[in-house]
Formats: sequence, structure tokens, C-alpha cells
Amino acid sequence: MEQVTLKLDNFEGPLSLLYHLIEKNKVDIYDIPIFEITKQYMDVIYGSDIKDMEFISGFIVMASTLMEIKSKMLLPRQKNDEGEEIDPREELVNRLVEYKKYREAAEKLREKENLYAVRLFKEPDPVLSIIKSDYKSSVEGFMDGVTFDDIINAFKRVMAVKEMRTDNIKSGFKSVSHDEFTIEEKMKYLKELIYLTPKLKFADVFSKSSTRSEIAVTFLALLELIKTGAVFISQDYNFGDITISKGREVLSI
Amino acid sequence: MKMDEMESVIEAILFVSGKEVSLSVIADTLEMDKATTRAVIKSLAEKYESRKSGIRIIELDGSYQMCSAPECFPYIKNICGAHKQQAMTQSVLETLSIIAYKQPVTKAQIEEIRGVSADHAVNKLMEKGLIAETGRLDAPGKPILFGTTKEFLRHFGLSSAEELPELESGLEHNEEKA
Amino acid sequence: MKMDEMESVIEAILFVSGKEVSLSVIADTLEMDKATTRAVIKSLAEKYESRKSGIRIIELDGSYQMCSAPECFPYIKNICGAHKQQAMTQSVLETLSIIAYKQPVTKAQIEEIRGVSADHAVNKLMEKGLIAETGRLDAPGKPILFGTTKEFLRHFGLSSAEELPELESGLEHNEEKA
Repeated sequence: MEQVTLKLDNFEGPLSLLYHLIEKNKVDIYDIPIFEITKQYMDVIYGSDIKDMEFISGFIVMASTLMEIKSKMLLPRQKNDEGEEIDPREELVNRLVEYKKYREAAEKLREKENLYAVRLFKEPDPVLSIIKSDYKSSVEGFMDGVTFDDIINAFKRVMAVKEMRTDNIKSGFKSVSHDEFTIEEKMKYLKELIYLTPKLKFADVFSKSSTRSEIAVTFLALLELIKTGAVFISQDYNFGDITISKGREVLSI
Repeated sequence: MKMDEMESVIEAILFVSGKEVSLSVIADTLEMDKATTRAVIKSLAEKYESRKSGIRIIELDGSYQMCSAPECFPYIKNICGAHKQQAMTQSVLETLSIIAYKQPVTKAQIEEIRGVSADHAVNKLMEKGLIAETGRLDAPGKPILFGTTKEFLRHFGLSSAEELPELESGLEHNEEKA
Repeated sequence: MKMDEMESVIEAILFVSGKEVSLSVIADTLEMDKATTRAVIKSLAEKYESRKSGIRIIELDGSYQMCSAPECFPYIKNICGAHKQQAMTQSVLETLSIIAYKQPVTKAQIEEIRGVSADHAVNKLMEKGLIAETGRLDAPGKPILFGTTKEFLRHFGLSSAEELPELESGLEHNEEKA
């Protein structure tokens, strides 16, 4: 075998040095000529002048392992439970094989890297981040799908509801009069209300200022509407809110 | 360099750069004269156009740049809007409609019409720039008056507040204008 | 949407995004099912390849991204200021290959295989974004587990972790996966 002139600081650790020696000598990893390899390994260690103890200690541990294997090779082989001879090199070989696996995988990755790391990517288009950050806070994002008809309808709805409320308030100021409320009026009112709010609570039909007679008339109007099927009432539990919903009759206001 | 190789290198340059690249830089890279380079870029740009690619090559004052095809823009916008904000709520919409038709209007007047607090809705609309303060009402406390903004008009493609669609009769428009 | 329109929108999305875009986002934008969308992207990517475009479409773990054609690198590296990063050292690459094949894996497990400290290599790989912490091992000290990232796939031209080159046959691959 040729003379070894290797520098220890070229190797990152004891396994990579050992692996290199095996490769260099072209020997079978499963049948390492332990005497020769150990000699070469020790030569590299002795030939170095590295003072970094932390760095060198790993190499020295490996050296003592190699020495131990070397001495065991001189003795009769021990046997395992099944009576097979134990090769003193076995544990080291297993470590080397495992190491070799990833070393070779690393080579394949290196090839892939050379092939693919030459692809360049583009920065995201600046317009994208503008759209992105804008969209969330933008009027378009906020008003998405809102048409002017929606504005008009919303306005009609609030004004209609408001008028009904003001009617009630105004009427509260009037002195009591017999025909202040009629069932017909209240039926019309309820129909309008149900048209705008297809589901509402019974309590919502009255304003705070509703008089007793108004409540009574409204209640009668409601009963009338239930009878004609214009509205539908339901109650989830006893004394719970009564829900009024649109009935089967097409409401004509 | 063959024609198709030149095209390929031009594509790569324009793609990776993202922004515009001057004709002379491209010509130098290809080791070609400017006239030939320009002709190759032109023909490349036409190919993109004719196969209706989602990417286009545009000329900008002697430079070239890749950009997305204009007709794809709506889709790109969609991607960005993937996490849409919560849609406009009923109460905000109603508040906006009151401000649109009754402007200038105070918060108290809005609340009177809707019967509930308008704080949240007014803040939201201010934040979005759809409404703005237009002055103060000459009344105790000098309450702020609100009105719709240019942004509001722009959204609906209106050029002025006078263009607001008429309300159907029956509902008085400005029965109690502030 | 017609096939060529879909292709065009995909091109625009990938171009504008620059980075990878997930299949589901693309499918949602096209309002298409994922299988169809994937097929369209694949066919588009093949078209780019076969006409030797300077732009390519790559798959990364269920996402897609545009990049420049590898063969254009020599021409574009200078103008784009892209200098090929210095090659990874043997020890860093070995550490990376252990992580790639044994993930999730702890630093101690890496050190056991390589026989030396993995501190430097792991830091370097984290810095490059090629690996990331993926959790903690349920063992004393709760050591950090490492795994590879999308950036790893991108760097080595893999479309998913399944595409890693096979480890040498005859040697068991994952006899003691962590």
C-alpha cells in the first residue's frame, strides 16, 4: 500500500478520515485490513501538529477503538448466543456503512444541486403586495357586491321603519279617543312591518309609548292576520318571546 | 446563438428581472447587435400575444418588461382578495344610505332615524373614507355633520352627489333636511 | 373557462406571484376542481419545457412556481446580480442528507452517525432555510427535531420529499426512523 501523506485538518472527524483511508486503499468495507488501516490512521494522527484538544480528542478515541480491535483480532474469536463467531470489526463496520450511506446520498444531492440551483426565481410582483394590502382596507374590498340599489333599499327600509315608530310616538301624545286605532289600520301596519322584517318578535311590534288600547287593538289585528294566514306565530317555550313570521298569503300593502 | 436560444435567454432575463431591462443590456448579454436583439424581442412579444399567454412583453421607452396579461387581472385580484374582509353589514349599509340621502346629517339624526346608536357604523364608514365630516350644525353642542365623499361617488361611478339615483316617490327625500 | 384561458390565467398567477402558489389557490381562482387544475398546470409545464422556454414551471410539494430555465443560468447570472452561492461544504451536505432521509431527527442522532458535532452544520442549514425545527422528541430534555423545508426541495429540484434519490440498495434505509 502506498505511503500516506494526509493532513489531519483536512478531515472533519474520525469517521471521515477512516472512510477516506478505506476508499483510498480500495479495500472491502466489510473486510477491513485492520492492521494496515490502523497503521495509516495512526500515522496521520502522529503527523499532525494540531493543538486543539477538542478537535483531536475524537480522533484519539477512534484510534483507541482501532487498537482494541487490532488486539482482539489476534485472540480467538468470541462467540455469540447462537455460537457464531463475533468479528471484532463488526460494530465499526456498521458505523462506517451507516456513514457511507449518507455520504453517498450527499453526493447525489450535490449533483442535483449543480443541476437545479441554477434556476432563478422572480421577486413577487410589487403590484401584488399593493393589491393585497389595499384590498383588505380598500373601499372595493369593503363595498364588494354592494350596488346602489342596496343603498336605496336600505334607505327605504329605515325610513319606513322610522315612520312607523314616529306614528306610535305621536299617537302617544294624543288624548284618548275611541277611534284612535282601528283594527284595519293595525292590520295594515303589521302587514307592512312583516313585509320589511319577515320575522319579528311580538314585543317589537310596540313602542315604549304604546298605550294599553293600542296594544289591545294591535293584538286583535294580529289575531285577525293569523286567522287569514297572513302571518304565522310561534313560541319556543312558555312565556317566551312570540315570533311573528310571514304567512302563506301574499301580502299586499 | 440560434434564434430559439436567444428567445429563451431573453425570456429568462425578463422573467428573473421582473422590472424593465434596457435593450443594450439584453443585446450585450446575447452578444448581438441592438437591431437584431430588438427584432428578436419583438417577435417574441408577438408570440406571447398571439398564443394569448398570461404573460406579456411590453416595451417601455427602449426597455422591455414582462407583465401579466391585462385580461388576467381580475383573477389575480381574486387571489389577493382570497381572505376577504367581512362583508358590509346591514347596519353600516343603512347608515350609509341615510347619510347619502340626508346629507349633511348629524350622528344624532341618524340615530333618531334608525333608533340605535350609529357610533360603530359611522366610524367604520369614516375609516373606509366613504363619508367625511362636512361641517358643524349650528345647534347646541355644535354636532358634526357628515356627508358622502368622492370615494363613495367613485365606487358607484357617479360624478357628483347630484347624480344620486332618485328615490321613488312615496318616501320623501328631504322631509327634514338638517 | 376554455383550456387556453385556464392556461393563460395560470401563467399570469404564477408570474405575478413569483413564489410558489398552492394548487388549491389556483383551482379556486379558476373555479375548477383540483384534478383538472393539476392536469392543466402539468400540460402547461410540459409546453414550456418542450419549446425550451427560458421560463419553467416546477412543482413543490403540491404548490407550483415559475423559475428560469437552468440552461439560461450562464447568461443571466451576471445581469441579475445572481452569483451562484458558494457550494455547501461536505460536512454541511452530509448533515443535510442525514436530515433529509431520517427526518424528523435530533442533533444527537446526526452526531451519532457522523461522529462529530453537528452544531455548525445545523446552524448553517437553518440559516439557509433548508431545514427547520419540526417539533420536539418525546424524550428526556425534549430535544429539537429537524426536518427539511420547501426551500430544500426547491434548491435540489425535487417536487416532494418522496423524490429524494434512493439510498444505496442493500443498506436498509429507515431501520430506525425517529
